[in-house]
Amino acid sequence: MLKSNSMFIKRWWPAAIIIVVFAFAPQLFETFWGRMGMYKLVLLQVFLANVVLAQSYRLMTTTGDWTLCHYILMGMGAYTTAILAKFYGIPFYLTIPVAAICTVGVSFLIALPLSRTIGFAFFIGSFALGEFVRYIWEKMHFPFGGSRGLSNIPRPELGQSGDWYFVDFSSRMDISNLYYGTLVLAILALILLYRLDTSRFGNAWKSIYSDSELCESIGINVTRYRILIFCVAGFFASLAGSLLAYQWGAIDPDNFGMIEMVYLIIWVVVGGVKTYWGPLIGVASMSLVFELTRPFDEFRPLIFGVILISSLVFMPGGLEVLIPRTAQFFKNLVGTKEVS
Amino acid sequence: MLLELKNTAVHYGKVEATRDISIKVPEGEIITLIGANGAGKSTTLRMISGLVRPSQGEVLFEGESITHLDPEDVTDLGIAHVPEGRHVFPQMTVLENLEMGAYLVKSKQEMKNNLESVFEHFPRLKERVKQFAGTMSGGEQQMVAMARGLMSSPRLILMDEPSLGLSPIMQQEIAVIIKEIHAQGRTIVLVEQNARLALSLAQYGYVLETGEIALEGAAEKLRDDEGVQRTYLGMD
Amino acid sequence: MGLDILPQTIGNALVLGSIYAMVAVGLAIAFGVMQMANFSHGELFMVGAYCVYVLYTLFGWPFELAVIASFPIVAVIGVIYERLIFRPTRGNVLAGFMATAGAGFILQVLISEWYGVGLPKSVQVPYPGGSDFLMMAISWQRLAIIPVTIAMVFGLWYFLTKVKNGKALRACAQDPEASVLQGIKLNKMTALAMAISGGFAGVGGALMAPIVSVNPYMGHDYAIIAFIVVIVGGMSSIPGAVLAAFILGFIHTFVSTYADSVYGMMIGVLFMAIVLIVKPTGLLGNVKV
Amino acid sequence: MSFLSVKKLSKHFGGLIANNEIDLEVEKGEIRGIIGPNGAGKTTFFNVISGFYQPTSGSVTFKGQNISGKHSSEISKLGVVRTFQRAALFPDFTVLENVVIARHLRANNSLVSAIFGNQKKAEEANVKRSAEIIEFLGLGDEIDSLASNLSHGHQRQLGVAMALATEPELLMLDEPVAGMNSGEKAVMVGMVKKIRDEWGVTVLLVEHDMRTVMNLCDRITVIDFGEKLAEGTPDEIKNNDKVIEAYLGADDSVA
Repeated sequence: MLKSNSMFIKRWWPAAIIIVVFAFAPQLFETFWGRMGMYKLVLLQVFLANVVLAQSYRLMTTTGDWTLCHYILMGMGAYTTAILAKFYGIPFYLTIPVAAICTVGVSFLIALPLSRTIGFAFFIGSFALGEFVRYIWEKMHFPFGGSRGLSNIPRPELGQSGDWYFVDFSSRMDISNLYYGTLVLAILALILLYRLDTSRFGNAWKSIYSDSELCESIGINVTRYRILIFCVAGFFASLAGSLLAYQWGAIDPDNFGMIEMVYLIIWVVVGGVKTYWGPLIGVASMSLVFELTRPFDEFRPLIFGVILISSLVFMPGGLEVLIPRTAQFFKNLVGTKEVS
Repeated sequence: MLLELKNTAVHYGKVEATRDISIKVPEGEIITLIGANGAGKSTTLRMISGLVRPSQGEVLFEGESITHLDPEDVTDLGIAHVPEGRHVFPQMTVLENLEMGAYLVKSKQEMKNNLESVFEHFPRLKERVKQFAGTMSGGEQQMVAMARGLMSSPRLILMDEPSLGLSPIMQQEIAVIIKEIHAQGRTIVLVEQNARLALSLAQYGYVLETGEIALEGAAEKLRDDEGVQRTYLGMD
Repeated sequence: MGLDILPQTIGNALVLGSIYAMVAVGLAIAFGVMQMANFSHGELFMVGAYCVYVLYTLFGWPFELAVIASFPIVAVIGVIYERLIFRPTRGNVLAGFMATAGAGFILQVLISEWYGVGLPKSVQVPYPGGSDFLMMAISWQRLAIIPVTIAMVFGLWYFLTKVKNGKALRACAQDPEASVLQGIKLNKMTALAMAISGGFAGVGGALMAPIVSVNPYMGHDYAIIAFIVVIVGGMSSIPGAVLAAFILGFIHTFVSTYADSVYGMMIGVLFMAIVLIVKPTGLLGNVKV
Repeated sequence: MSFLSVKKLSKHFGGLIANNEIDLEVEKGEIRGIIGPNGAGKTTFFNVISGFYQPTSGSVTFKGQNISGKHSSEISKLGVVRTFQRAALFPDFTVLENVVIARHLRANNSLVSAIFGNQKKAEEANVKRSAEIIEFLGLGDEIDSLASNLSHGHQRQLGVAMALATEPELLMLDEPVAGMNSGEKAVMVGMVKKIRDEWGVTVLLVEHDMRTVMNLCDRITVIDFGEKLAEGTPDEIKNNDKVIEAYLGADDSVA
């Protein structure tokens, strides 16, 4: 079971290249688009947060429990971070963990009634409980700001632009250091999610999906494990929420509504959930489609509705099924012998 | 020949459930398939009624292939299937269960006649017409399932383990009813675990083991075959 | 405290309970027959409301005719759902459920393209004025919902217990394989179930068109309500859905009269959470269709 | 107080009386068989003891502790583990991974250490013990193959290996030889005897294959039509006329 270093590199070189590209994105964007590069960088930041969100949702689905309140858990993270930063001036390195812990609490409360249901009752039950939280945000002016939500959330101070590293964006808004903060947090989250997925707990969650009766008989308390994964997924969703709160600078209940939840489902369904890479492909491809359909955006929901239906009916495995084929294609291309 | 299976085989995914099953069912006879649990008896019945598609071979009804017909159309040809484990409609009354059995019967009058003839076979059901089938005992549910199968006055009845879970007395009652149904000229394919009961009713039998026909022959011959006696009749 | 408006609140609660029953019964029968879980059931409700807006307000049909017409129109959409979404994904409740979310998007975009998003459509009230029967100052328009719902639910009960295909529908809900062995065509039954499901949601929307603001996104709240009612009532039980609809109708009406409508929705969800903890299969959980 | 004692256990499903006040006493280290015709209520009785069904009435006590009505994952923590008549396994995992997952109860690392700590070290003991169990049960050469690719016989053996992986004191086998040919049956019988003799695990099995039960069990309980009909050693049962009449069908058959 031990992996030698060369094996490690063989398996992980694609991930390493992607990280390097992301690390130099601010410079690349600046050279290509100059001032406009800043706007593109925000898009990349939102993309990174969405990747963490999609990956945490994929972890949730390994037990077969597709919740419809994942976006609400992300919203909890966003709201808690915004409140702590705006009203109490707490620095980012505290607001993010505290928000995550609060979200775990809320996830636990939501998971309690849901963990005893299965299938359709679980889906729509999670949707109703999610809406319950959204009603709280709409009703309570303090601290959630009611239906107008919270605005001008102070940016995290990550030192002046250009202090840390050689890029001097010399821009009023220190976009690039927020970008690097996001990148580091996203990579950390993805590594933790990967280790979780391949850990003993990851296997337990997957075995609950394939045969929950067998799990009960070998001593895995299925209800408790479903609650546990709900909280763990909530923890990571909250991270994504905190990142977006800082990036958008303002949030309101409609940012975390049903429409966004369905888009998250589209990313994960189109990408596929069987492997760890599925959601990444889903978010990447769908974000691309989202950008391409910008000119006729009133038809966007229709386009994505058609994409969702056709991918569920015609390609249930999602795009990830293409990985082995494309990997094989590259292998034949490069002619390297098959890695054991 | 009313029904014939020619070298049929059924696969569930990679697992081969049955292999090279060839069976002949002449009109007006009771043919039985006996064998241990998981020998492929139920799979074969489910193949005949179209619930499962064979990967090889042909199923012929009066010489014509019904191999790829949907179950609804197989029933329309006059083949009734009384499934293993009875599968009555639990939250419907006995009468409603019987009405479902006659779903394909068009004329009201024919439905009435079928109902009368079924009540002759199952007098006990006549008094319990309004009761929900789910609240009845195992034996009574078996009667409802058989009665439901008869409601479409079929030419061929596939019975899957009618004696399952019944007390010895109830098994005798069911056996008597099967004889009466046969006496009316209906052809029966009887799948049974209780080899003694099955061989006492049938004219011809097939012994299935792990998906293959191990032995076939007239019922008397099988009864006296010491191999059958040892494994299925428990006499050693 | 406002005891004088008690009869009025009870009246309003009966009206609300009727609408909730109409929408929830549609969802329960679809799920009960072959686990067809429709996430965009709210959109079918919305299309029903637009039927009245188009036929009654634009084309000038009589209101009653527009409401009656909404049943077949939305029923056809239900059958399209069954053919394009539920049949290809049969056996996978999740895939069908997610796909209907996509279908909901499509309906919203089509309606907003054809009839514009702008201001909500105003549908002038066909039965103006109200009644003061038993001190209940409720408009005739709202009161009319109760008899229509009773008639439709009774009609469904009659169909399911007296008509051959209605009984066949119940048979499919209880044991699909045994039903097929009796010659019942499963695909016909699933189409029938979705037609009834669409029809009920459509008529619900049609009745509410003159009362609430008609817009492409009005289905959202009614979807949540239908989901809560179906869970509380017991996933595939129609009597459960009707019972839970009136319970929720009373909770919402009383809480929003004496406090605020959003709190009403919140308490409804809390009630559902409690039922899930105590009896995950719902009040009449084991009853099938 | 015997190792496992079941008193007046009943289980009703609507109108069906699956089990009617059945008593059962199993001593430590015994191989006890439960036989009866198909549909006699054996599997229901089995499911109630292992916690999958709640009993309608009556009690189940294991080593003096009342476990009736407890959740099946609780019961397996107390050392009573069951297998399934269907080939229950995790198809997408290898044989070794299946057994490692089954040792879940014995794994000690918490969630946090699973993420941050070195997983390989934490799993070491489990993986080694799992490999031992697989070797012990003769599945050694299949250790790295995917569970879904195993033959029917091997899949059932994997089911037993997974139950054994939780280090139980009472192993409950649900029709261990169902659907097996004579070769596979002999292997399974040998395996069960080896488990009892070398690991001292008490075995309670449900089966309706007469031959297997007769030469494997120390004592046999016969259940028919939901009630206990007889109990004793294989020889007593073989000549008990009530058993022969009920189980093998009445002699005065209908012919």
